[in-house]
This record gives sequence, structure tokens and C-alpha cells, in this order.
Amino acid sequence: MKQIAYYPGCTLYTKSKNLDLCARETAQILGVELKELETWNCCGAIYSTVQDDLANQVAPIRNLIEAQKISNKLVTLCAACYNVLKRSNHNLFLPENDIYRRRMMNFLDTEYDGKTETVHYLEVLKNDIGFENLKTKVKTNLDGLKVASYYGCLMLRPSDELNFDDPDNPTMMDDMFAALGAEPVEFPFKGECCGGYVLVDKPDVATRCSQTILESIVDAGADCVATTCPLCQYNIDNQQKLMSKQFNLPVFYFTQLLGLALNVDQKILNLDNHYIDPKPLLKQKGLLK
Amino acid sequence: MENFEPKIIGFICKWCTSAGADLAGTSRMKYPPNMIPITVFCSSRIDPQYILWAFKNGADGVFMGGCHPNDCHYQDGNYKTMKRIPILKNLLKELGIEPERLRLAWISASEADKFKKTITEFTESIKKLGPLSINDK
Amino acid sequence: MLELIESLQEIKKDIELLSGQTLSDCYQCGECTAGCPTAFAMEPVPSQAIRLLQLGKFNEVLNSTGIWLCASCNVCGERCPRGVDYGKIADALRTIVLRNKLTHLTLEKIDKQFISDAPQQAFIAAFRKYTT
Amino acid sequence: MKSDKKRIGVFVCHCGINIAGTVNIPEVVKRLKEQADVIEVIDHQYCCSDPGQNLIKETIKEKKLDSVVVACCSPTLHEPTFRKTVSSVGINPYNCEIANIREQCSWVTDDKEKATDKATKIIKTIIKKVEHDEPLTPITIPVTRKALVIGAGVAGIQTALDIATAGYPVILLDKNPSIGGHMSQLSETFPTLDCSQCILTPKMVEAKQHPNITLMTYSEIESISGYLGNFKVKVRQKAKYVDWDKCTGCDVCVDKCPKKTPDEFNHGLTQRKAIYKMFPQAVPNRVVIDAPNCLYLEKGACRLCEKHCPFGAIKFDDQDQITELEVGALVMATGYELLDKQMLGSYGFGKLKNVVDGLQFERILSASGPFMGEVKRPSDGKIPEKVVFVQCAGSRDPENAMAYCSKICCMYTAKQAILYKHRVHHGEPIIFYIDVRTGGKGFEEFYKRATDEGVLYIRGKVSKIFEKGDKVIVWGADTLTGKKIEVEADLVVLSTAMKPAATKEFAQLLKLTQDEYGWFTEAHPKLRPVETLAGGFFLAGACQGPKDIPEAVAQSSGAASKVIGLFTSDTLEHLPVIAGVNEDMCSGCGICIDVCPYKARELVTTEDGKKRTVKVIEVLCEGCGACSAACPVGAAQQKNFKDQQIQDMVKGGLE
Repeated sequence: MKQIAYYPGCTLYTKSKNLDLCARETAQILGVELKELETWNCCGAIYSTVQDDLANQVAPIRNLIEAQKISNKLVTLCAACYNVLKRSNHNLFLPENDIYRRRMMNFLDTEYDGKTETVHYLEVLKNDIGFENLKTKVKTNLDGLKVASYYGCLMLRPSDELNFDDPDNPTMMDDMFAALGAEPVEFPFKGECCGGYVLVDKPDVATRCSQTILESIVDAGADCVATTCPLCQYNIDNQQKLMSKQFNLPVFYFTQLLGLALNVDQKILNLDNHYIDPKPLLKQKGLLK
Repeated sequence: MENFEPKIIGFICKWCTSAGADLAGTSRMKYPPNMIPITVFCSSRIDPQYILWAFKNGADGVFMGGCHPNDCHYQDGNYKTMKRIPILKNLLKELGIEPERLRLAWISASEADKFKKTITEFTESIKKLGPLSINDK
Repeated sequence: MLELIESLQEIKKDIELLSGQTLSDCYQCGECTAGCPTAFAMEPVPSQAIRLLQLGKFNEVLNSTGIWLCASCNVCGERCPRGVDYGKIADALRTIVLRNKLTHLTLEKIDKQFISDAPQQAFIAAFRKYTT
Repeated sequence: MKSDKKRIGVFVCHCGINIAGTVNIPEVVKRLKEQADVIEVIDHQYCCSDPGQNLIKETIKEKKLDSVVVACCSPTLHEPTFRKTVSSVGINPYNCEIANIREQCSWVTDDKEKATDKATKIIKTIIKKVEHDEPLTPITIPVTRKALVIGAGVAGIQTALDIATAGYPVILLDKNPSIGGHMSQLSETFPTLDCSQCILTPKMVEAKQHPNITLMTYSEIESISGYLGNFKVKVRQKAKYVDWDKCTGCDVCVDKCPKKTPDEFNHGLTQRKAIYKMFPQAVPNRVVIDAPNCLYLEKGACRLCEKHCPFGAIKFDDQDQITELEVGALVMATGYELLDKQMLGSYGFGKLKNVVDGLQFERILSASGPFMGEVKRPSDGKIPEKVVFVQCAGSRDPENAMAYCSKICCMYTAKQAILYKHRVHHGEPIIFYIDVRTGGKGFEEFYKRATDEGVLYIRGKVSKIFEKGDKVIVWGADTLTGKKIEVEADLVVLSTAMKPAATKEFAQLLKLTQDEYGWFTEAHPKLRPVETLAGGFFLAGACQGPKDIPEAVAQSSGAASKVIGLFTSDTLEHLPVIAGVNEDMCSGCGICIDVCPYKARELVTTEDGKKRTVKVIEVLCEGCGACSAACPVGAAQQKNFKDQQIQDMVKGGLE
């Protein structure tokens, strides 16, 4: 079975187990082993754009070096990890950052040529497995489920560093859901910010950001939301309790819906770990017994 | 050495550098009178051999002036010069002539001040280098 | 009357160096403010903050609440017609404050229930951006 | 052959004290007499004065001189004067040269002794040059007094009319079936609000009827060869599948045609037929069949147009026609297009039906447009109550689109907002802008009129546009108050950036240079704005950069006058200081051919067929001398700048 290096990151081992386990399991079903790095450390959770902040780049680069033992690709699930790892590598290997790079390599006491490509699991599904192929593996067709794919900021921007999808009109996750038989819902806030870490300092501001996104999703007629990031998930799901309007809209990790379509064990799907209980919706759509 | 007056030949193009030199004159700017200008239509007319010829015939320094990149009256003549001069400089080294004795500058018709400063500074630098030794022999 | 330039040119140099952005590139079109998800709560809004910096009113911006509301979503930098990334400027401004040992966030400020609920990622990011 | 020793006379000018104040002229004269191989050296107070010129003439006659050096001011000032002087007494003007001892000597130093030295050396270099100067005669080129104007928008039409009225034949070419260009799509024009069609149509008809103008529509340039005054241009006239000699433009066929496709003239807001006329006032008033959409040509069934045409004009076996034209000058009037949809992702352009560009809104406003002049929105035909105009959509945006200001948008947006307000009285026009640029006659007043008539201007750029229900939401900012602004609009009009219509391939075909965005580059941005560096090519209108109608028309008349100037004589003179080839020395290596920026050199076989050599197309050579520097054997020699001369000049300057 094809092995690709896999980096779970902090939250996937704790609060977002459902994002992690579903991904490993579905990959297995689709013929790819997500092989976790032997050792790994925190990516930094947010990319530091301060120009002299070399220290913040050490951690992500160490992970990328570690990945070389397994493959030239490193798969992430969390949009934040994806953003940090990919940008660190991209920027460190710009010609103008030659001095920084040498200093970093001296510090890490190793040689690394920047060849580890950070990819998101969605990209693995699209490029390594193929959505057409995925279609044939579906056990439970998500027919009738209207899903709003919420990408957030960290996978899309800065587009010149990440080059993930059209930053104004991303479709990769929508295409995946279409392959699973679900109905992707268009809405204009796919890449708007959920408020991110501002939540910790000014919860009201972050909550308003998330509420705007939810309003747009509900207007578009979606049954549920799919996310790729634990912080987006929390802001959009859990913070519904603090919103001025009640949406009662279930929020999934995209891997949970993928798992559902591939008949992954309910224990792994872990549908209890949500603020808005998604089970009634799934039952109503006949996707869950 | 103190009284050394370097002999300098200046190949300058008619449209930009020579016009800039004229403007320096009209503006009564002062600079050392050592450089004898030879105006050609385009800096690309200057065969690198002429520069060697100038050194051989007693020049202590050679100045080349052309239009700024993109401003050439003949589309891309100055790009040809831009490529030729660095190669020649490498050759000069081999011949025992300090490459600093050859100076290339882009000076437009409006850059009288740049012309003055460049020639002044170049003349001074040749003074410091002293007479070209191959000329003593 | 607005008194120009607080003779803190060193700070300007720091901001440009830390952010990698050139303040004078901004021509005040306001697209950053128009797209910013948290601009509704910001004081000053991104375009105004850059304007104040252009005018040399560094302290006014460094002491403002606006710079702490940037969620690093990068919409401003992505769409700016002049290639000025306000997110990076905000990062630089916060860094200047933080490096002066003025922390913005303390643990006591955070709700205990929230600490046990919210994802780790939120805290790591917040501590990266808000603490010395 | 007589002794080839030149009889050179040198005249040293005092220029009052301008030269004599710094340069010791008697000393210069003395040294030249002693050191230089010349017949005579004379100084004079003012050589350019009548007595000065007479002195030169007399001396030439008396001393039987054949060459002259005048040491005076810069050659840019009096070279023509003295060359005229010497030629009046029989000396070839190219055997008279100027030594610049004022601007480049007496004026730039205070040291009299050194100035005297320098002046002597400068004069010596010129004496050395003159020693080998050849008598030269300007090259005469015949001129075909016929022009080709490419692009028949208002700029091309104006150019053609001006040239034709001056009495010269013009071919006016356009890629579309009708002339008229973008101006024919506009509703009203700023700042006077007169109807675009009303002022353009008479010009179109005049162009059609002018005896000196030949229209070639639905045509494209296939290839071009030749040079200034003598171009050969191959034109491909696309198959129309309609015999235009028989067609009367009655439109019966159009009514019967069953196949519909988006209408380019209305920018996709409506449908047209596969057989169509571009617009009702089309000139020529004829129809064409768009082959890829024709049911018969594509699928072999239908022929309804043929069946119903009262004149038997349908010609399904029509072929592209290639015509070769001989012209003396070409005018580019290829105009502009609007920016591509893809470049404005965050504005939803191309995705959201109720987000249109400036030209689409012109069609919406136009009395002959998709809604016959009523303002309706494309999605549902509802009258929009609130219209947001977004300026600088892709202009002044070096990061994502075009760095330049498109120049016309401030005014046409104001115009569109005013016209909207005229049509929908209770409507609310809102304009988001960065700066309002009103540099033009009556423009600032027009801007004032817009605000007076109820147009709301908001200073800030829009960041995002999206749909919510049947509304279009615009996220902007008011930078003056620092407030983020959200507008629920019914229709959004983007003032998208102008971009050149001419492609890179087209420019390469014509060997014209473009700037980084693709606008044609003029010979000089200030002093030669309608010429190009390629002789015989002129620029009219927006192909050179964003322009409004009056500017485009003014420049067109400028280009026309350049063409007319060229055509006033049936020959023209070309500078003779060009490069030649010494066939005996030439090895035929071809290095000079790559070096020549004007393609003035070509490889040929000598008449006896024995060797390859290079031939100079004299009229194309501009005399830069790059070939002479590049030739490895010294066979390429620029006239009067030969290797020998430059080497001697160097010696003269070092003696």
C-alpha cells in the first residue's frame, strides 16, 4: 500500500480526533496509508509574517525534514497546519532568504533541500486517488444531503504561496462531495474568515464573523457545513450557542462525511463530539440508522 | 604623479550622452577637461577593438556613454554595449590593464549633472590609478 | 490640528523591516477595510491605520485596539492593488508592542470553561500573536 | 586617380567670448597649422554670421578646399548651417564636420591652458575623421501614395477620412463585418451627452461613400513585407457566405434563420442569429453567416436563408479571399478591449448575472440595446432601484491586473450614473471611486453635474461582490469616515480596465513594439506620439494607450497628417550615413544580420554565384553602426564612420 507521510498536529490528537481518525480510516479504504511521522512537534498553529522571526519557522521545517524519511509529500488535515508548513517551506526557499536558510540549517545541523511538499488530504483525494475513482468506492451515497463546503482563510490565502485552489471561488471540496453523491451548495462566504484566534481575545468579534458565514450558508439552503480546520469547526459549531440567531446547523469535518459515505465505523465517525448534534439530520436523510 | 593629467577617450552616443554633455555645457557645469569626446551615432558602433586601440595609443582611461536601457534610439544598441563591455573588462585584466580604466555609464540627454559627476569621478579615479603602465614601455 | 511626524522614524523603519511592507505604497483605496472581516470592530480600520503610519502617528496606532483584531485571514493582502499586506503590518505592530514586554493577553482573562472546550490550536495561535 | 590627399580647411570660431574667453584661439590656430595636415586654419569672431559664412565660402574657393572642419558650438545647432554653406560652393555637405569646442570644452572648464589643449585635440579628431569622409548623397526611395488603416473604429475612420480628403487613396480594414468599433456600441457620450450613434453614423457613411476610401471589413492581415513607402500587405477577407454585391441588407434571411447564439455586439446580453448584421446601422449594410453556428455549414441541413433570400445572395461555397495590397504607409487603429472576467474573481464578474462591465451597461442604456433604452437588469429584466458603479476594477492595480489608470472610466461612470438617473428617476446610483480624475474640457463640471443630479460618490475601493437572494451585495469602504460599507444593490457596473486589442502575435507580425501591457509604443512619448520606431507605421487612437473619443480623434488626425506629409512627394530622402558591405572581404557569416535591429541586411549569393555575401537594404538602414562593430573581418563599414576613421580619431585625441 502506498505510504504518504502524515502530520496530525496538536488538536487532532485531542479535541479533533474525529477529523484525524476518519482520515486515516478512509485513506486506508482508498488504498493509501497515512503514515504518521515518527516524531513531530507543533507547527506553530499560525504563520508568523514578522520578517526576522526565524525561530517560528524552525518547528515547521523540522517536521518537513522528518517527513523525508517517509515520502516527499507531507499530508495534513488541519488547514492551519497546511498553511504554516507550506508557507514556511515556500518562503524559506525563496532566493532572497538564502541567509536565513543557511542560518536555519546550521541551527538544525542538517541538510534539507526544501523538497517536502505539503499537501492537504483533499489534494490527496483529488490527485492521488481521484474523485472519479472515489465515486466507485462509495458505499452510502450521500444523495439528498446539501453540504456547504467551508474552506476558510488558511487553505486559500495567500494564494501565491499556497496555490491550493481559486482563492475567490474554490471548488475542490465541493467536487469531492459531488463525488460522494451529496449536493454541494454555492455560497459566497466559502473563504471568509471565521474569526480565528481572535476568539480567545474578543469572542464577540469572532462570533459575529462566524455568524455572518452561517447566515450566508442558511440562506443558500444548506443542510450542514463541512470544515477542514478545528478552529473553524469550533467557531462555527460551538459558538452557535452564543449567536444572536439560532441556526441549529450541524457542522462536520469533511472527513466525517467522507467516512460516512465509505461506511466507516460509527465509533470512528465520532458523531457525538459536536455542539449541534448532527445525528437527527443524518437520520432524516436516511444516512444513519 | 601629482601633476599627472590622464588622457581619456570618451566614446559617446549622439542621442543621449552627447546631448547630456551639451546640456552640461549649456548649464556651465565644470568638470575636468581630460576626456576627449568622440561622438558616434550609437554606442553599439564601438567595436571593443577601438577601446584596446585607445589604450595602445596612449589613453589612460576610456569612457563609454550610451542611452539608458530601453531608451536606445536604435532599439537595442545599448544592450549590445551592455554585453560587450563586461567581456572586454575581463579581457583587460588578462592584458594587465586595470578594468577600472574602462567605464560604461548610461547618461540621458537630460542628465547633465550625472554626466558631470561621472566624468569628474572617473577622471579622479584614473588619476589615482596613475598612467597606464603599458604606455611607459 | 493634526501634528505631523512624531519624530519616531526609527519606529517607521522597524515597521517596514518587520513587515516587509512599504508604507508609502498605499494609496488609500480602502479595499483592505472593505474586505476585512473584523473591520466593523476595528479602531482604526486597516486603511486608516496605514494612513496614520504614513503621517507618522505611530503611537496612535501602536496604542490602538484595532491592531489586535486582525485575525491574519489575509484578505487584505490578497486583494490590495498595491501589494501592501496590512496583515503583515499588523503583525509587525503587535510584535513591536510585545517586544517591549507589553503583553496583550493573560491567562486570567480567559474563561475557564472555554479553556477546556476550545481547541488547542486557538490557544497556541492566540499566545503566538498576543503574548510576549 | 588624382592624389587622394584631402584639401582640408579649418575654421575656428570665437563665438564672442563664449569660446575665446576660455580657449586661447591664436594658440589653437598655431598648433593646428604646425601639427595637422591641413591647407588652411582661420579663426573668426562668429563663423555662423553672414561675414563668417562668406569667409568660409571665399576660403574654399581661394584655397580649392574639398573638406571643411568648423570648430564651434554643438553640431545640433549649426551643422545644417555650415553644411549648407559649403554645398553652396560645391562641396559635398557630408565633407563638412563640426568640432564641438563650446558645449563640450570652453563652457565646462575654467582652466584656460587645459581648455586650449582639449579644444586642439577635439579639432584634431574631427580633422582625422574628415580625412576619410566620402561625399554622400541622400538615398531616394519611391513612395506608394496609398495608405492602409487597420481598425475601423472612430480613430480609424477619422484617419481614413483625413487622408482621403487630402486626395490620397486609403484602405480601411476591420476584422468585424461592419466598421464603427466600440463607439458604435456606446449610448451617449460625455461630457455633452450627445448620442454616440448620431455623431458616428454620418462619419461611417462618409467613409463608405468617399471615393478615395476602400472598405475591407471582415478582414485580417495575413502577412506584411517591404519598408517605408513600399509595403506589400496580404489581407485575408474571411468567407462571408453571402454575395455582398447581391445582398441589400433587407434582413429577411435573419428573420428566417433558426439558429441563435450570444450577440457579441450586445456583449452576450442578447442573442443573434447565425446569419446576422452586426447592428442596424452597420456599414456596409450587409449580412454574414457565422459558419461555426450555421446549421447547414456545420450539419448539412437547413438552407432557410438561401430559400428566402429575394436576391439569391447566399453563397454557401464562399471561400476566404487573399488580396495583396501595395501601400506606402500603415496606420494602426486597433483600439482596446475590456479586461477579462477571470481577472476580477472577487467581484463575481462573469459569474453573477447582475454584475456587468461598462460596455454591457452602455448597451443596456442604448436606445437600440437589448431593452431599447429602458434600464433593466440582465437576470430578470427588473428595473434596478439601486445601481453600484465600481471604478478602478482592474485599473491602478499592479498586483492583480493593470498598473495604469484607464483614464476614461471616471467620466464614463459619471455619465452612466447620470443617464441611469435620467431613465430611472427614483433610482439610486452609487459610485465607489479611489480618485475622480477630471482632466479634460468640461470634465470637472460634468462631475459636479453628476453629484448635483443625485449620484452618491463613496471614496473607497470595493473588495467583494456577491449575491444574496436577488440582490447583489457590495462590500466597500468609505475611507473618508473609515467605515466599512455594505450596499444591497440590484445591479453592479464594473468600470473594468481597458486593455489593448492588438495581440502580441499581431504586433510581431507587423514588427511593432508594445509596452509591457501590449499598448503600441510611440517613437517618442512626448515629441513623436503618433509615429512608431518602424518607418511608415503610425498610431491612432487607443491602440497606444487609454484614450477618450476626442483624444482618439485628435491623434487620428495627427497620424493622418503624418501620412499626408509622407505622401506630398512621390519620393523621400533617407540619411546616407548607412552601413555598407565590402563584398571581397565579407565571408557571409551572417553575424551582422542578427545584430541589425532593422532587418536591413540579408544574405545573398554574389552575381557570379560563387560566394555568399551580405546585401544592405539601404532604405531600411538607420546608421547605428552595430553591424560594423560586430563584423569579425571588417567588411561591414558604416559610411563616414569607418574603422579607419574612428581609429584615427582616437589617435588624434591622444596626440
